[in-house]
Amino acid sequence: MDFEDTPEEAAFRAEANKWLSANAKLRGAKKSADDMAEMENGAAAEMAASKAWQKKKAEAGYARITWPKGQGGIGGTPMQSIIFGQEEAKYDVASGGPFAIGLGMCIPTLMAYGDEAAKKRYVWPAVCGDEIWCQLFSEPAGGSDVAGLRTKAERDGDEWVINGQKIWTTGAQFSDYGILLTRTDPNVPKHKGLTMFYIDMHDPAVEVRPIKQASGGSGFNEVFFTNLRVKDSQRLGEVGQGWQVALTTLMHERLAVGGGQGGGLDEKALMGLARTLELEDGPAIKNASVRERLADWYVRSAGLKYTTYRTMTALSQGKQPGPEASIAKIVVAAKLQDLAAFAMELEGEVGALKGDDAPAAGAFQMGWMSAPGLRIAGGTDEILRNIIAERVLGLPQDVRVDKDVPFNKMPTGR
Amino acid sequence: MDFEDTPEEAAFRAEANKWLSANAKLRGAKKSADDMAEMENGAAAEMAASKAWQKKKAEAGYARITWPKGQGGIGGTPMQSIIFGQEEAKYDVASGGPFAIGLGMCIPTLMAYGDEAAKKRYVWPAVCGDEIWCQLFSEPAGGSDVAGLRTKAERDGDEWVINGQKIWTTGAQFSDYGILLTRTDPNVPKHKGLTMFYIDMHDPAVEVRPIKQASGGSGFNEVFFTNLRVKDSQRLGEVGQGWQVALTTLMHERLAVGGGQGGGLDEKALMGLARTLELEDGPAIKNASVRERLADWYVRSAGLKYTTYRTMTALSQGKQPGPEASIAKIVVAAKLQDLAAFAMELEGEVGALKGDDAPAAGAFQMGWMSAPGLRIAGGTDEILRNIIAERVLGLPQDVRVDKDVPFNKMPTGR
Amino acid sequence: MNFDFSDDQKLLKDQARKFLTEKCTTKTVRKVFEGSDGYDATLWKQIADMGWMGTAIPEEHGGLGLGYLELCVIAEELGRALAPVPFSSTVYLFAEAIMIAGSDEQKAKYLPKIAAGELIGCFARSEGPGAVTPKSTRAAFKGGTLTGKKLAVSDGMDADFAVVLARSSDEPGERGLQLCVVDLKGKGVARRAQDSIDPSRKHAEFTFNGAAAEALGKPGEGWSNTSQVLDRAAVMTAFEQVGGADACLVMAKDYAMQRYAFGRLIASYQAIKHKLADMYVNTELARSNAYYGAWALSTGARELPLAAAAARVSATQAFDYASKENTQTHGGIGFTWEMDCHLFYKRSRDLALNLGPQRTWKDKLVTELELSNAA
Amino acid sequence: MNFDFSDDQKLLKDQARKFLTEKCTTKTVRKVFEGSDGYDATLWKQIADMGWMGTAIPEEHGGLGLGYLELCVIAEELGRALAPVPFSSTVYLFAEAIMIAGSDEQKAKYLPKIAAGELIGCFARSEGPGAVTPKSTRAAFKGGTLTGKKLAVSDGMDADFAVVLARSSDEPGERGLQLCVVDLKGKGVARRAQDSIDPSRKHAEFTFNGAAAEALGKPGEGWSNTSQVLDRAAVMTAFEQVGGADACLVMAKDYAMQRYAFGRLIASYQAIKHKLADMYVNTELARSNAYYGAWALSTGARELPLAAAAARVSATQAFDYASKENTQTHGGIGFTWEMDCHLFYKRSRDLALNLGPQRTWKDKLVTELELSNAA
Repeated sequence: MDFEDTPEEAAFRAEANKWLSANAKLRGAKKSADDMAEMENGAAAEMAASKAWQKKKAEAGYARITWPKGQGGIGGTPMQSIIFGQEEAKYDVASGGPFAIGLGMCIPTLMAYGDEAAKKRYVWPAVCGDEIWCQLFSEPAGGSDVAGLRTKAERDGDEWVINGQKIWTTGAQFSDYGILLTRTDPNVPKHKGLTMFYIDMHDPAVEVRPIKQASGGSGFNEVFFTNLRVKDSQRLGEVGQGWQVALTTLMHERLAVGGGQGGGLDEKALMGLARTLELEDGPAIKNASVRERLADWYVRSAGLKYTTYRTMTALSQGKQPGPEASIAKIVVAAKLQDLAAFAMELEGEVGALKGDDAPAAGAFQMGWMSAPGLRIAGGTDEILRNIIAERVLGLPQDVRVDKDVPFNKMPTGR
Repeated sequence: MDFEDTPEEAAFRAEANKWLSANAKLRGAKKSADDMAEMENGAAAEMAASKAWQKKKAEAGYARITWPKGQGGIGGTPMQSIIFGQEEAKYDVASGGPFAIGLGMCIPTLMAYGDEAAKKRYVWPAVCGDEIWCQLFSEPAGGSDVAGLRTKAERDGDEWVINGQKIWTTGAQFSDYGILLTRTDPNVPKHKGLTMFYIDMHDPAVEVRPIKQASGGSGFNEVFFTNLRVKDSQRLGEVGQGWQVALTTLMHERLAVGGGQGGGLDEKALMGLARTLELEDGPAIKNASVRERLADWYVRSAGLKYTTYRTMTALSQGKQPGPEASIAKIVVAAKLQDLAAFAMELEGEVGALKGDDAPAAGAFQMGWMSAPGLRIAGGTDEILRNIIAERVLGLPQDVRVDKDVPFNKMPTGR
Repeated sequence: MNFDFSDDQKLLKDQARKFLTEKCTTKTVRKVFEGSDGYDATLWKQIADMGWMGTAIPEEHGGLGLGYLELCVIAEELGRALAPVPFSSTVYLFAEAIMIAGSDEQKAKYLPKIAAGELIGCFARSEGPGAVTPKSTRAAFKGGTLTGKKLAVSDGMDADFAVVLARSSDEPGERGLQLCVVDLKGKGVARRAQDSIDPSRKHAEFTFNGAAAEALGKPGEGWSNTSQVLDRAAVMTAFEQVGGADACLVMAKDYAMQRYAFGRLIASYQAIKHKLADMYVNTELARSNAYYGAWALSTGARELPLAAAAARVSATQAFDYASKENTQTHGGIGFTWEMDCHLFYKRSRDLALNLGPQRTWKDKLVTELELSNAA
Repeated sequence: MNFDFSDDQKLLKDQARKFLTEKCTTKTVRKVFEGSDGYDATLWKQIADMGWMGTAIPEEHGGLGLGYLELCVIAEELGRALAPVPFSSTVYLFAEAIMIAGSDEQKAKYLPKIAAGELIGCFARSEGPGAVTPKSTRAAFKGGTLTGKKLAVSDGMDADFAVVLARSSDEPGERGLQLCVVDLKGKGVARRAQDSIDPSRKHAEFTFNGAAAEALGKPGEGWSNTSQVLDRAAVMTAFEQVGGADACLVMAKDYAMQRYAFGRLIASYQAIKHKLADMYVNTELARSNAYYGAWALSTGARELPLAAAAARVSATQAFDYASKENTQTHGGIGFTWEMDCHLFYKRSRDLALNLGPQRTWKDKLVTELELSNAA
């Protein structure tokens, strides 16, 4: 048991570092004034920087390390991806966030189900950052129940006409393409009447509206389709096989979401706060109730951290990590909500303020306001517990009343 | 809003007190040495004392106040029952515990479904304490799912022949009679094939075996029936109507079980302990984490207490209290388990001892060992939450796959 | 045994609910929540016309002279409706401070205006993050003037007068503290709006620089007067919290009863059923504790400090849980700005922090238990 | 990255599990649980024959000289099997105390016997309820004799020798403390069996009245030596706890997969599914923390105190939850004496209290965090 690289891993790490140091600067402790000014050029400049960095990585085979050479990768191992990520994080480079969904979910689906022409046309532009993809599955009528979707695709000669609405679409506002799950047959049970397409997000029949969240931010969108026409050649998989195709996509989603969230607002931040506050009986950091919670939250953070190490070890040994990764979000989201609320209570009446008026520039208030979203996005607490129960522990599914009923005969309350 | 009796209630309370003081002694602060010796005469003497006191009350109409005159009551109100109970608790009298199930559940069922001869024969001996009844519903195959029972009753001329097993039967070891729910038709859905009887517990075809609980005690029994023959006249309700009859019984059970449990091991006891212990940072009672829990548990105890006051007010106003009473056991059982465990942690390594070797004569250890039983008996936490959700909030039942399936076609895993 | 509100009180409650259902929809709340106004002036005027601010103010001072039980039933409905008005600052805090510590003159000066809805008041304690303690109280009230800072004062931008906890002498600890009243429109008072998590309850920072102030109560009694005010406000706020929790339970239930997932109402899943059952349990316990607080408040019982702390802690926990899990029950849609879930979530936290956090009240509760056990 | 046990270590674990599944059924556990014997001597002998007690004892002292990782995998299996043997008292506590603080002579005297299974040891700290602190330690070790009382000593009735924390000088606080070793069969030692919640781990009260004792480690180092022993024992006990928690999860799952209620497997109800999912989450987190503890222990890393505290707290919480909810999943039958649920429930609490309660470890954990943040 150790935390060392294998000789092969160490060699790869050295190589990655060599390339990184030739192409980027180490992340400094503080941003320089120039950098700050640069950042304030706003979203457009940030996006341009992201695209430029992505292209560099793609050309060097570091954009998607596990993919083949010439497609942004080197045919490497998942462990190599992790190592590159660890090293990249030390450098002052633009975020790869805009490409995460496209490369993590959409393009793998296209690679599995698209024809050669489509692969040739779309894979490289996506991996090199020229084109951004989004995933259009969730609908207002079915959040957890993705297969309950209603967006209709009707055949019209060599084309399909699509009408309906998607919701919770991350990145739709800057996406060029999307993969879209539709209902093509409402007369069969719900999982059987679905078909997958890829579409052009710039088509005028596609309208993107940002959703304002309870936390004030707008990371997600609604997307409306009004008589959107797509060619049959944009179909991914057979007609009626959309659910099988979507499962490929979603399998990749679970790997992509996972842990690491919570905005870094953890027990360390709370400890920092507790060091500065005086309670009725003295410094907050000396209060037994504060200390007890610090320990409770620390063991959960540490437990997750070392669970990740175990997963990485499995990867390093060439094993496939299981759906254990589902535990991270349940733990992180609940902890964030409780920890942030507790911090606000330590702050006292002043904890009801936010932003710069609040202590720690409102970090705990922001965490507390975003926590309910984290408990829902990417699978609610309840759905994730179901997933652990069913896929990890092998317990039976909930009683399904919708499996054999034609979609248009299913109760919906509408 | 006040805590005073109405004039009628005050008059009844005075009357009850007059009778009690004429027939019993006020409970002293401490038992005298004589009383202690008396108690050590054991269970038989205790039972005799209970029966004697029950007879006195029955003759005076205080045994079942809401029942008619001559049947142990005065046709009184539920509030009068409560008032009598409050006053009786101040006197040093024997426990009415052995009669609770018979009078609370079995006899009301007999009164609703028995013929005149049966009522004439059984009601008075039960109410005056001469005969004790138990309730034979639960079976190994169906704890929460009472209607899943398998004890078979087969018709044989004017008699029924009964074979099978019951479990969790409180008081079976000293009961004279019992009401027994059986399956008379396995070919119809489970709720439709049941029939209720009353039986003689002294019949040699009835065998009672005590169940040793994880806490060491033996409050419950298994009861086995081997070719027990009962007359058709001992049937309560129609053949196949046993579930409806049982619902009458169970409705009374919910009222009988309810709150008040936990053996008095509450935050006051914990506070007493905390006053005596030194922790790393000084007296336990000054520790912020201890104080926080004391407050958490106090507000739950107090909340239950005042919920009971609200229920009593409803009774006093002649209203029917709702199934809100179900909340008490959920709250009390979980609190007992947590509080006892916490107390043991305060005690430190010595908390792993029990009985006289442990602090407070092992009260917290005993509470901790009995808590898992309290979370299960009379409806598990999970069943009680279902009851609140369904009967109080009006949410739908869980999906029932057993409603229309013949009992002998139902999956059982056996 | 009559542990319930009277028929008259229930009638008042029904009327309040009916009025607020009509006049204070969440649209009304959002106008303040999303806007720059500190409160809804129309609603405030209507409430004043019905005399609600004067519910517990004696008739001799222009109030209705009803009592605290009546005020509690109104509070529950204001909480349920998330009413965006400076009711609690003015009525539970400012008016009570005057009634507890004010001279006859002061009562005659302020109470009739409050009862008439012509005066908005507030109460200023905190000077920074952490606990409010005698030690943390540095604002100086000397020679009729006040100098110092107060933060996070609810309704502070709209208030006409503030009761301020300040240090009036060099005596150590609470012996040096006194309350005073400041005309916020006077000289030497600067106010700045502060961003708050629940903008339907706006907060302000006060900077006093030799502002004119009059003593309220005796020197050395500022801390105990504050405690008394907070006890009373805690009971009434507990009713607001119970009203809010109840509203969340209703919202969650209604949504679960119309939303389908996997072909079933989500209300038929145990994860949802048990969540709602827990909301119900917490809210019922909180309601019962609040009732006891109301009884103690209305009868001036010596159990008030314990009853108030229990009501406060229990109601804070109930509203916290109900508002969190209401959002969760709604799923994604519950986290959008358009749905009302977040209005309750944010109000629940504002009420939890205003009057001081749970920790402080729990400690106080146990102190009261120690005293009552010792007695 | 190789955050896993080696193939050899996994093989050892499989062997241990196979052996214990066969030789240490719950029938074996119940023989001790329900009887008067303090441990199962046959099992102890078999374990000794395999050399388990000497796993981490150097070869020069008769051990296998393997290491702590090997001891951890054995600990997990002992915990899973609820093995009724004085392994932890002898190996995690007594032997480690000798290895940490013993002279070469002492090592040569005790370790070979431990490795051979010929010596049962124990560790005595508590003198009464509440925290074990330098102040609570009154037993006096002076002039080669020991006088005082110790309570709730695990395996105390069966041990041959005890390491005892005692006061050896008038220096205040921990500076006056020292460890010593006592031959429990010697004069001046009285032992009394104490009833315990988990009778498969019997406890004893020791009364020392001028008993002969030899110093273990230096004067003034008793407290820090004890801390070191407890850190090591905490990691290995965490593996026992993880093993126990895992066993509970398996039991609960197996039962839920064969028990029907209302015509459905109870495993198909969300109340059960989510309970088991939570058990799984807690147990996985505990396992990961225990792994880190094992790494720190096996490499002698300076993170050991933090890692040990985290492993201890996490594993205690996981076993506590799993053993409680395993019983709950079983329903009524789970609360009978015949079902094994209560054996785990009681063991979980015994392990939680032995080595000191969560509170103490949490406080220590935060102290370590403070130190590491300051560094």
